[in-house]
Amino acid sequence: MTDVWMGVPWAVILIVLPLAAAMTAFVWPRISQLLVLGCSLVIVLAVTGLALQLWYHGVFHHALGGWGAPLGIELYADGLSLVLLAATGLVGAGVSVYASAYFSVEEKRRFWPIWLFLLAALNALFLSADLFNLYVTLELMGLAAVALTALPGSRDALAGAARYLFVSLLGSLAYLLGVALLYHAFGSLDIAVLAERLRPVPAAWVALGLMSAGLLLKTALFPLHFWLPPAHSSAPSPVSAVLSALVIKASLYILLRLWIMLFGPFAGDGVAAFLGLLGVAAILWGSVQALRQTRLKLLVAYSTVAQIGYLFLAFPLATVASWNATMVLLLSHALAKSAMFLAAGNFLNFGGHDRIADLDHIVQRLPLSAFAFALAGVSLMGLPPSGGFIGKWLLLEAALVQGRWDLAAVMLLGGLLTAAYVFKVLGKSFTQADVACTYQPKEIPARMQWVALILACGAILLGFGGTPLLPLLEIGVPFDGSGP
Amino acid sequence: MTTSDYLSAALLTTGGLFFLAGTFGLLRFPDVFTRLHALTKADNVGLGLTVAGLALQVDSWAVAGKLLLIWLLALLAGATVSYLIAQGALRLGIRPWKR
Amino acid sequence: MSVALFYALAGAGLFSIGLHALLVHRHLLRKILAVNVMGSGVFLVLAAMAAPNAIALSDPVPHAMIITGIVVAVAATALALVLMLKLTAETGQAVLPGREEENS
Amino acid sequence: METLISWAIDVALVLLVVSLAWRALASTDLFKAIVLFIAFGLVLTLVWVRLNATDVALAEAAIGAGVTGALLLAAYAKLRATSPDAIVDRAGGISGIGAISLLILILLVAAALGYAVWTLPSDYAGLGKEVAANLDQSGVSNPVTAVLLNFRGYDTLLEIMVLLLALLGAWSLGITIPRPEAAPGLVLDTLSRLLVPLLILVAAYLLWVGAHAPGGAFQAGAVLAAAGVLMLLSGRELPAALATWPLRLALVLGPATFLMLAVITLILEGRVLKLSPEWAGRLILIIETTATISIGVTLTALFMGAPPGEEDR
Repeated sequence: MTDVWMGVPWAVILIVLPLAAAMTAFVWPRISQLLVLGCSLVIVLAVTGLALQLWYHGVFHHALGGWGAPLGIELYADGLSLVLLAATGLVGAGVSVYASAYFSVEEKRRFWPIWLFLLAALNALFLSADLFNLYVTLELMGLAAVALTALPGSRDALAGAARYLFVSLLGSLAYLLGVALLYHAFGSLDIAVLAERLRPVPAAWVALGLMSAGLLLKTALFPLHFWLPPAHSSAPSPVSAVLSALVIKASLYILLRLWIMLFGPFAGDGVAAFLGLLGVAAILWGSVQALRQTRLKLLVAYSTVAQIGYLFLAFPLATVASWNATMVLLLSHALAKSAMFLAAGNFLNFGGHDRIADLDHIVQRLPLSAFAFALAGVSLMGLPPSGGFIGKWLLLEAALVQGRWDLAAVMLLGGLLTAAYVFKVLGKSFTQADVACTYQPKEIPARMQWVALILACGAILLGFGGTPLLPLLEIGVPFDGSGP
Repeated sequence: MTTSDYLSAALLTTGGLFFLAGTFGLLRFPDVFTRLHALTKADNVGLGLTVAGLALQVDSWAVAGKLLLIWLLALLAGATVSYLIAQGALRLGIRPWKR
Repeated sequence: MSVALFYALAGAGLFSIGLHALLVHRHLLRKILAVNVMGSGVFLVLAAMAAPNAIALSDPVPHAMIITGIVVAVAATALALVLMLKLTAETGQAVLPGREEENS
Repeated sequence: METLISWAIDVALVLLVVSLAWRALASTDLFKAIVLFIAFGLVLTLVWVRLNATDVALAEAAIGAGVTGALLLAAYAKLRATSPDAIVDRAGGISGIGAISLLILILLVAAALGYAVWTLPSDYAGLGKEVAANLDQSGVSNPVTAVLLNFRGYDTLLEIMVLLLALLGAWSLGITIPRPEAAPGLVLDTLSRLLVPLLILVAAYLLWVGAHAPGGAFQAGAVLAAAGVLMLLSGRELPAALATWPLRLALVLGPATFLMLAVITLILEGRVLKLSPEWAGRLILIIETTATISIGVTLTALFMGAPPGEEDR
């Protein structure tokens, strides 16, 4: 039994299955919902299978076409890929269930195939270690994300999607130009091969600049975050959840891979300090902006801008512990933020608006969603015993060990600001609206409430299970710079 | 250079001159209809001469046949497109130029 | 200067021209054209250096990458055009609304 | 003398390409901008020929200039029908200090790019040698086809998915603008009767020749799309019976075949898309044939914009 389990090529299933399902859902819309739910379940299983394979056999390689690098493309998975695949599997499954109740039949017919393409693109991206292949997966993901953002067809959604599309294309092209320079300078597209050959010549520096700038733009790190709030707040709520939880993490993943395996060693402390500084700015700016918003979904979107900042604090710290902290934070943010957007989506659907001031006793009307929002908030603030707490604690520890009091202070301040905007929402959810509300409350299916709650609980549970997960993260020691 | 080379060169040069004349016509003629006339007349002949010049240089009938096909297709496309442009111009109310 | 380098520099130039147009213009169709010119610039850098001199074997991998890139570009262009048309149908204008209008 | 002529051609081409791009992007009249952009694509095709990239030249002519140009012109016509104001850019752009600082930034980027290209090290010669060494195992003798469908076939699989996804995205938005009416006329009708069979023949030829000479599925698919667009322009429509699932099946035929091959090779050979040398040629032909059909139908559908039967929704 174990042999069968270990012998199945789970990584390939993660890519092939959603692609096949996407096409089937397109040709045969009638069975698409069943297909999506089944597919999400198998993805979670496959990630578990892959985790076991990694645990027992170490890093995963699959030479596509049997050629191997540098001529062919290789699938590659280590602890870093695993965290992101796990996030995709969990959030993806949650959003699939949520979406099955959120959209109308007609909307679902359009939503499911693109949604499956997005899942396939994310999985393919996290399993790739080839620079050009990463570009193709990045485009597949970007176009799917844009199409989903535009789905409601409202003015705001279309404008947000259009801006998002151009940002995404600009980022990809800058990245691709960097790839072109690296290929011609060092003769390979495989990250591991490049890592051996890279020398600090001008082309490498310019490639570093182009690729980082493109990926930072797609990750929406301050000050390149301008496109995120309109796109993430105007998309349908399940899509907002995926954009904030997973899609921006994809470009961050490429950046981490490149930084740790390729550029880190020669780029040096100056660039790392600069990235850390941007992270600090993102935390402060994003939190203050979130606090100022009057619309719930915009508040949650700005909160994403702030939380991205935390993921960049590890660059100047640059220890294995701080990278591990980043990974825990990344996973807990994925769960908490998707839960928060889904809960916000429930409020929005219930009352027909997302004005924070008029939430009007929502806590009594949608107790499960309000509870989910609060739990997700706990994790974002970094209160124990959540996953956010473990991540921030590890990061704080790393900062204190290195005497970076400034970074530690920013982390604590960011936590306080997070608490302020989360309580701003929770506070209003207990009170009466200023104006008497005339809305017709809509029934919110139980599924939609429970999914938000389960994802939020996941973020909390990570606080209990997070520490035992750390060794899993170190499979293939992604963070010592030795490469695949 | 052999005789066929000289012949090729002559054909290509003449073809080039037709293209040049067509371009001048396109730039200098007064309205859309006369410009179309200059363009298609010169391009059809110019391309024909160029194709003939090139056909002398190839050593297989298949390639010469493909070159011929290119010319025929360009003729067909040129004729259709100028008809459509002229028709469009007429529909927009553009009258042919009179001295 | 070699021919390859000359064309590669032209590619860098096209990328920069496209980047400028993308950031400066507000009309969506002009932005779409700008992105396409940028892409062509990247492809030119890729192709020019694939045959650094006349005697060397031309490297087919960049050529394959460019063909892939051209197909991705046409896909993105098609989606962008539909998005532009839809936005125009909603707002009467083919430009991105300003920040202040959007949050209202 | 010969190098001088050769240089003169290269310099003229580059100046033409750059000035066309510049003028296309500077024009506020969008029709002019589109036409200049198509001309840019055509001259770029010549550049690819100069750089010995004939496969790319074919792809650029067919897709980069051809299909993209058709898409742009179709979008222009719909834009004019929707909002006559929108076809000339009166919105302007960034001006004042913003424009100047942007210009400085972009000049810096350009300078950095130029410097990087100028000082590009040449110790590694790319993958040309590896491709040549394994070419006889790949099942085809055109190295670009070998890279696209064998050595890096996975990229191509995903790329075909990108194209399908773009169509799904376009359809999910559902344009509500009716197609501009144009009387097809006898001439266009005759042309399409003559050309469509010929275009199908050319597509088949490009597909077949791609195994050992420049050509292949993408170029062939674009030519097929040209036939489709011509039929649409001359007023022919897809019969309603074919517009539902048969059309969707044609759209996924290529991607699905490719994906199925990935699964079958995984089961039989133990590696995704591992094509054993004695079968590789035939398998590549099967993938390319189905891909050509799907690419042709997809590009035609993108030209139409909305799913058939839903244009006037």
